[in-house]
Amino acid sequence: MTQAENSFLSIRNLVTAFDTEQGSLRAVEDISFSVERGRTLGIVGESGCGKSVTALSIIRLLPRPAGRIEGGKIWFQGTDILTLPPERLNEIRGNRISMIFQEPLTSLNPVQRIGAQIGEVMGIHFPRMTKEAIGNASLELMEKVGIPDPKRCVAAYPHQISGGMRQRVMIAIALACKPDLLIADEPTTALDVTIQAQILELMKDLQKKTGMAILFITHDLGVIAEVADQVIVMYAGKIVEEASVETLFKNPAHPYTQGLLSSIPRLDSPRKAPLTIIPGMVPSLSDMPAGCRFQNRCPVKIECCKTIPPQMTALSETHSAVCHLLTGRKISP
Amino acid sequence: MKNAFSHATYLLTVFLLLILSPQHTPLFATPEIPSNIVWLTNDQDPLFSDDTAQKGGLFRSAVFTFPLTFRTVGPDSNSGFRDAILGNQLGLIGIHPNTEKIIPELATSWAFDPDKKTMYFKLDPRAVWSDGKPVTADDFTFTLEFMRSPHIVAPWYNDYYTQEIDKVIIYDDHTLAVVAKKAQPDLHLRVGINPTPRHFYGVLGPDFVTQYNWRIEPNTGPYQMSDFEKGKKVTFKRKKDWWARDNRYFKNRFNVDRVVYEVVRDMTVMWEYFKKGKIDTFGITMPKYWHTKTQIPLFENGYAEKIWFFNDTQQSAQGLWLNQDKEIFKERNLRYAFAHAMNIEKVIEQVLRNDFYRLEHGFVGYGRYSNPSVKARRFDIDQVARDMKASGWDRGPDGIYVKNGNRFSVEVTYSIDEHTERLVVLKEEAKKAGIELNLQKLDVSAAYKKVMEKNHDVAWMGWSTSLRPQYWEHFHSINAHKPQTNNITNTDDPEMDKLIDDYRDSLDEEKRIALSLKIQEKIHEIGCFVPTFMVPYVREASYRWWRLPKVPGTKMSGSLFDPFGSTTGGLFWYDKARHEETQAAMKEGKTFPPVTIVDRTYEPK
Amino acid sequence: MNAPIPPQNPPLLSVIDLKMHFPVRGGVLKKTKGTIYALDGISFTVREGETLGIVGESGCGKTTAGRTILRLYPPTSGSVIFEGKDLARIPKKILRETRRRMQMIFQDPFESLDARQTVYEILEEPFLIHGMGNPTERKEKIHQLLDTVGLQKSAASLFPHEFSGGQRQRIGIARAIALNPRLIVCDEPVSALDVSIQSQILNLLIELQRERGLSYLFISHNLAVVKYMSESIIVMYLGKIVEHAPAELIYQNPVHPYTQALISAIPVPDPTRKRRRALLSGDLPSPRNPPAGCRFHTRCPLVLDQCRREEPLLRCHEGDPDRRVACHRSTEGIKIW
Amino acid sequence: MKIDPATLKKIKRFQSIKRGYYSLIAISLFIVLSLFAELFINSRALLVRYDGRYYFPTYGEMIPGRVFGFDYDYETNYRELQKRFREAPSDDWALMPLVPYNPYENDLRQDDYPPFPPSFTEKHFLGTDTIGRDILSRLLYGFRTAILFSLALLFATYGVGISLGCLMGYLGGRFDLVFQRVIEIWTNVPVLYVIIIISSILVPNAMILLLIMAFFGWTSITWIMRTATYKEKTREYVLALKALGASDARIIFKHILPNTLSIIVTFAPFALSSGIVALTSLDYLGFGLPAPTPSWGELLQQGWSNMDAWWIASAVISAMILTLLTVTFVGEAVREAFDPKLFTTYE
Repeated sequence: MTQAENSFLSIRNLVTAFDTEQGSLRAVEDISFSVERGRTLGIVGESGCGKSVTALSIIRLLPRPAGRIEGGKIWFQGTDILTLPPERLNEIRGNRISMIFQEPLTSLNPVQRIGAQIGEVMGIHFPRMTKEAIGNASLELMEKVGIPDPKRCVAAYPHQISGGMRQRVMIAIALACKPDLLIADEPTTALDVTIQAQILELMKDLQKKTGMAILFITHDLGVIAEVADQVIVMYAGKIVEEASVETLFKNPAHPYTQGLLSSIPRLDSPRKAPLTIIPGMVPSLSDMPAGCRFQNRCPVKIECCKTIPPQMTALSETHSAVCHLLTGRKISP
Repeated sequence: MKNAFSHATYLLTVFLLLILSPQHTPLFATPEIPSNIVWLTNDQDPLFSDDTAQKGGLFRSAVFTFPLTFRTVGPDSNSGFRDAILGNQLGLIGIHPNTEKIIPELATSWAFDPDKKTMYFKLDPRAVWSDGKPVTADDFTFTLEFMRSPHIVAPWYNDYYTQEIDKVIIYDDHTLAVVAKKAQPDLHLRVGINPTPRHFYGVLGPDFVTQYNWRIEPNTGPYQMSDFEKGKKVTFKRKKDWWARDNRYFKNRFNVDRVVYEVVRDMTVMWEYFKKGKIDTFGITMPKYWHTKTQIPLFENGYAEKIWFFNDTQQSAQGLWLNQDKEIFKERNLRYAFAHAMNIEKVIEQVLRNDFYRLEHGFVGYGRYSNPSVKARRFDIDQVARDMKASGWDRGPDGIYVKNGNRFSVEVTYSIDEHTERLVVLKEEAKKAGIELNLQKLDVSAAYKKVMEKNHDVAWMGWSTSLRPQYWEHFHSINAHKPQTNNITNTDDPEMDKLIDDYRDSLDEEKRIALSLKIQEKIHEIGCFVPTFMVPYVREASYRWWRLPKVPGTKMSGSLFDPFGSTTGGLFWYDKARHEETQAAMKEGKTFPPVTIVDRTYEPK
Repeated sequence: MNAPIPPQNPPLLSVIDLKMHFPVRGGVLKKTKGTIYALDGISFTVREGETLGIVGESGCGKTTAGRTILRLYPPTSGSVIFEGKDLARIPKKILRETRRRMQMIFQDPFESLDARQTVYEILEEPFLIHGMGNPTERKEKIHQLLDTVGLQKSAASLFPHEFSGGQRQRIGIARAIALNPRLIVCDEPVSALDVSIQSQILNLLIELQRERGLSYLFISHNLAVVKYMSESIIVMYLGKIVEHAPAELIYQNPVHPYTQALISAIPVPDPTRKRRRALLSGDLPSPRNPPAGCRFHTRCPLVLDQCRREEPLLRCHEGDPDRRVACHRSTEGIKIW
Repeated sequence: MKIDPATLKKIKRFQSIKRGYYSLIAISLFIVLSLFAELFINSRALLVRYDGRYYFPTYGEMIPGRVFGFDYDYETNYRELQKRFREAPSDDWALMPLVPYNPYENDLRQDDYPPFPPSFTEKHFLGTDTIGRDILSRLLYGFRTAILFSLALLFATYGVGISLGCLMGYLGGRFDLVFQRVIEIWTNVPVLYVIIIISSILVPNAMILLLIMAFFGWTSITWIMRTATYKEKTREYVLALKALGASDARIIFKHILPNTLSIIVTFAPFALSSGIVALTSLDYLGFGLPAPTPSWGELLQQGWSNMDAWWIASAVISAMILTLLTVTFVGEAVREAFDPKLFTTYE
């Protein structure tokens, strides 16, 4: 067995494409990373960079027939998810891997009571549980995710509770089967900051208790800084940098990461002082330049960026980036 | 009854004068029968049934809708089905269908009072109701009470039995007199009323209409309704020991044991039923059926037969009625021109397959009362041109006559879908003659309303008939220029008024006949009515085991397979042997020579 | 403390006790079944050439505030004094004319553009509405505008969906400045944009303000962005102003417990700064049924009995006319983290 | 004015749906053909040369028979004229349309009774109906009636529906409320019955029928437009326009209407076919246009009651199927093009 096969979750050379009116476009191209047990991997990137597609690919939940995985391997605890027959897939989904989404309202069935929705998941994965046991377990779960007065919440419909509560319910559902891996796709983006803070705390807390791994996808660098142990930065369907969270924020290596970090106003940045900007915009998938995908916005572009795609360069044990400027160079930690 | 439907030719039924109906009076102290009267009876007239007729068999027929009630008066009672019920209700006297003389029904003899208002009757002592109770003079008194009661919710009957019949006088249980309100020439047509069973109705109350919806009234005729399945079918059963079965004019009639009416809601489906043998006869008067639809193996193999029977009865006054209150028809020339522009002959020849006859005037078939010398105006473009020219009209750019910007364009109001094809041919032909017809098809009641309010230009319609020509309501000026009268041509002519008044006032038959002929000439001269078609016959299809007398019908027969009806009904019979023979043949594929009977006994010359 | 009083620009817009209550209707006859107290008496002033920021979480009434000020909603009561006229009361005709000088930038740069119009048509629309200029003048104006917001002339013939979010927001800005307004209400102008684009737009807004002396009412839920953009900041909670202060002070020395919690909840892109978190419990109550007394009392860690009964007034804090706080305990100097 | 690319894309997408695209071409062709039906199917000659003069009888006033040497004053029978010219050779000639019968005339014969089966020698290519009128002629003219009627109905109902729906959605409030209730009541009226009742009392000419049907037909599109407008008016661009000081009229007509157009377009073909069906049903039941207006419903009625004259029913049924199918194909394609539903499943 290779190391990849051995690890908890390991994605190797994943390529996912979508059929659109402009033809088949690769939303995710040749990405590889792995997640360790009990750790949080953050994937950060702007809209359309492929972070959600990556998440969906992991549990093979791509919309058919437009989306399909064109290549690569996804090893999860020794099995390649991509080769699993559908019935085996369902054992893994929701059971060992759970997922929560950005908009909890649309992810919940609007005409089913909260209690029933939590119970249903348990019913599916633990068919031997009695109704009563499921009911009790649901209440317990809801308490665990910090829903005050869970007894009332059980009988409520999704639209009757607040956004924060809904996200807690989603988390409760995701945790119902004690998953080994939780994929959280922008779980707090739709929430207010005070609620976001609560949810982030909750997730960290739950991870501590259950020891699950979390794949945390967000565009918000601030959130990443709070939750992640390891971070992947994606740009235009590719990974541009991977590092531990401290390293990334302290020593960003890729010009894109650097740009991102310096362009957001912080609470302590001086008023109306011109912000550093990343000029231009993300190229569209149908119109990807040859060579480095960031070249049109890069302030330090060199000649070879135009034609040669840069390779992943390891800068340290935990830090690597994809940039011609870094080739052959190691940044000391 | 089915015949009434198959004659799509009959138009608006405006009044229901057809049948004998009247009634009677309260009684004071026992009155005396006058001594100066002569009792009459009739056992001399020819028979019209067949003495080889056998009893037995089941006759299956169809109706379009299930009746909404079994009552024969009151709301919803005026369905075609009423005829079946009333067909089994005898009156005091009947009319011989061929000689038109009085014949006995419930009364064995009768007498006229010189006052021409009163008629005396002696009841047949054997006469009983279907529930076994004897028919007595009191049942006729009750008819008057019944028909005058507000509880039956039948204004027309209320009115008729009040305005026409004065009273019924009872002399004893089986002797009575019926008195009309005024003296009349044809008194027997008014006073030969039906009995109504007092023991069945008792005292009428306001709940009459609902209480008697589905109750079966006792009757005196040959059949009684035996059971029914609402919305589906009704069965009539022959009375085994009917009291009148051996009467001279009822003998060898009313032969089948049972008559079943099944509800079939569509003509086309009904025809399929007939072809499958689910019903026994089918009225095929309509050319489409007689000529085309019957060209099928069923007839070619002789399993079913066709019969064309000419009758000689009062013809409905069908045609185009011109409203003389409309500017364009105020001028006689234009009315004449209009008549000459109607190519009725072409319609008869090329659309109606020469099956219809040209109606010469509005009162054909009334025997001596009809004027054979009045002939309808024929299609004649040149004559139209002459008439129009005489009035100063010329053809416009589209070929239609114009004068001072007015086009000769009139609206023809009609209401029966099947007539459209006749009218479109008339329209095209009239266009050649320079007159534009705009066809306006309205729902029956809307058309009736429009015509009754005299808002029409031209009404395409016919009137139902009565035993004697009725002129007053159609042509007397007293009924002109106002709504809700039958003078739909708004004829307003002093000479005509005089003739009509004389006709009505006269009690002398010869004088009346002379006046009648005169009036018919006058109508022709006014030219406000363009007579169209008449259908002096019926045509029927039947399976070959249904037999008819040698002369299959009577002068007055409207249908050959009417199972009831005391005047003309029940002449046919079931031939069991032939039925079995035919069934066997059908099974084996054996055929018989096809049979088409044309009986011209009463054909008009 | 005798901090030097900075020279102040004259006020451009004054909002006085503005209220906006939306009726909640239901049933066949749409009877009023309740009221949403979206804005419940807010007062503030925007000075010429300055930016006033409004922050708060969803449902706090900040968007309603922006729209009511422009009278896109008819206010329930209160005044909006702009150029000396009370917008809440002037007739529609004058209002239409006045609107030339107060414009709006929206959150969703796609939604706020008519997708069927080309950029040229979109930018021409303001001039057409007010019947300004002839075609040639308009064309020139439009090209100038495009240039001002950093778009190519060729962009004029394209349609909104042919642009990226940031460029669309530039079009929205171009439209907003077309009529040379004095005030622009920016309603979450960057929150729908990608992080790498946000800064471009913020820079553009600042540049425009500098060049044209614009005033902004800058509405956002992102305190960092608001703080970056604004001279002074209003923090709103459930239709009320809870704190109003110069931007620096609000960050350095927030007084109201809600402001404090808000600031502490903002995730900072610095993993090394593990702060103490002041976690607020519970959710925002519904504006249909605001709590009695202090509206924040249901979530406030410092709640007293008085807070449940009595609504705190928005008062000057420590005598500073630029600092206003609505809290019974504001003078105690308590920090919740 | 440039077509915005979204619309352009829709049009392109429509063109790429071949079935619908060709159906549109076909139906347009039919319509154009029927508008000039007089040139193909008519009893009047296209061109007559008589005594050195040329006549064009197709359009214009009738030419009485006397002009061509007949002895009558009514319209010339050009078929006879042509026959006469042929039999007695001269320089005169008459050019008849493909089908030399108009939809009204009865081609009746001695001793033979209609309906006549299809005959090429008689030029009754689809036979005649029960009173000897040419079926092809009645079909084409009937199609013209039906399609023009449906189009008129479409414009009428859309006119009312769009303006009212727009106003309801835009103004909201009491106006909306009142009309909502009105529509709810209106939609519960059994329209067909009402039309049958009304048209049995009134003279059902095309205009009245149109008015009645429009009177009851406006509700659905109003409802749709109301919803669309409602949705549209809450969008931010409307707010932006208001902030710019745009008037309500400008917002409705210049912005909201064009943006809801795609919805209207999607429903139009189906409305068209339902108009045709409604008119045909009414004619079939005898409550439609007055005789002798050529109509499919009337032909269908004839076909039903004369099943043995197979050519009547088969002609009109094929024509109906063809038309409705084409219109439906167009409708389907338009819907597909304007509102593509990409079918998505999850594994």
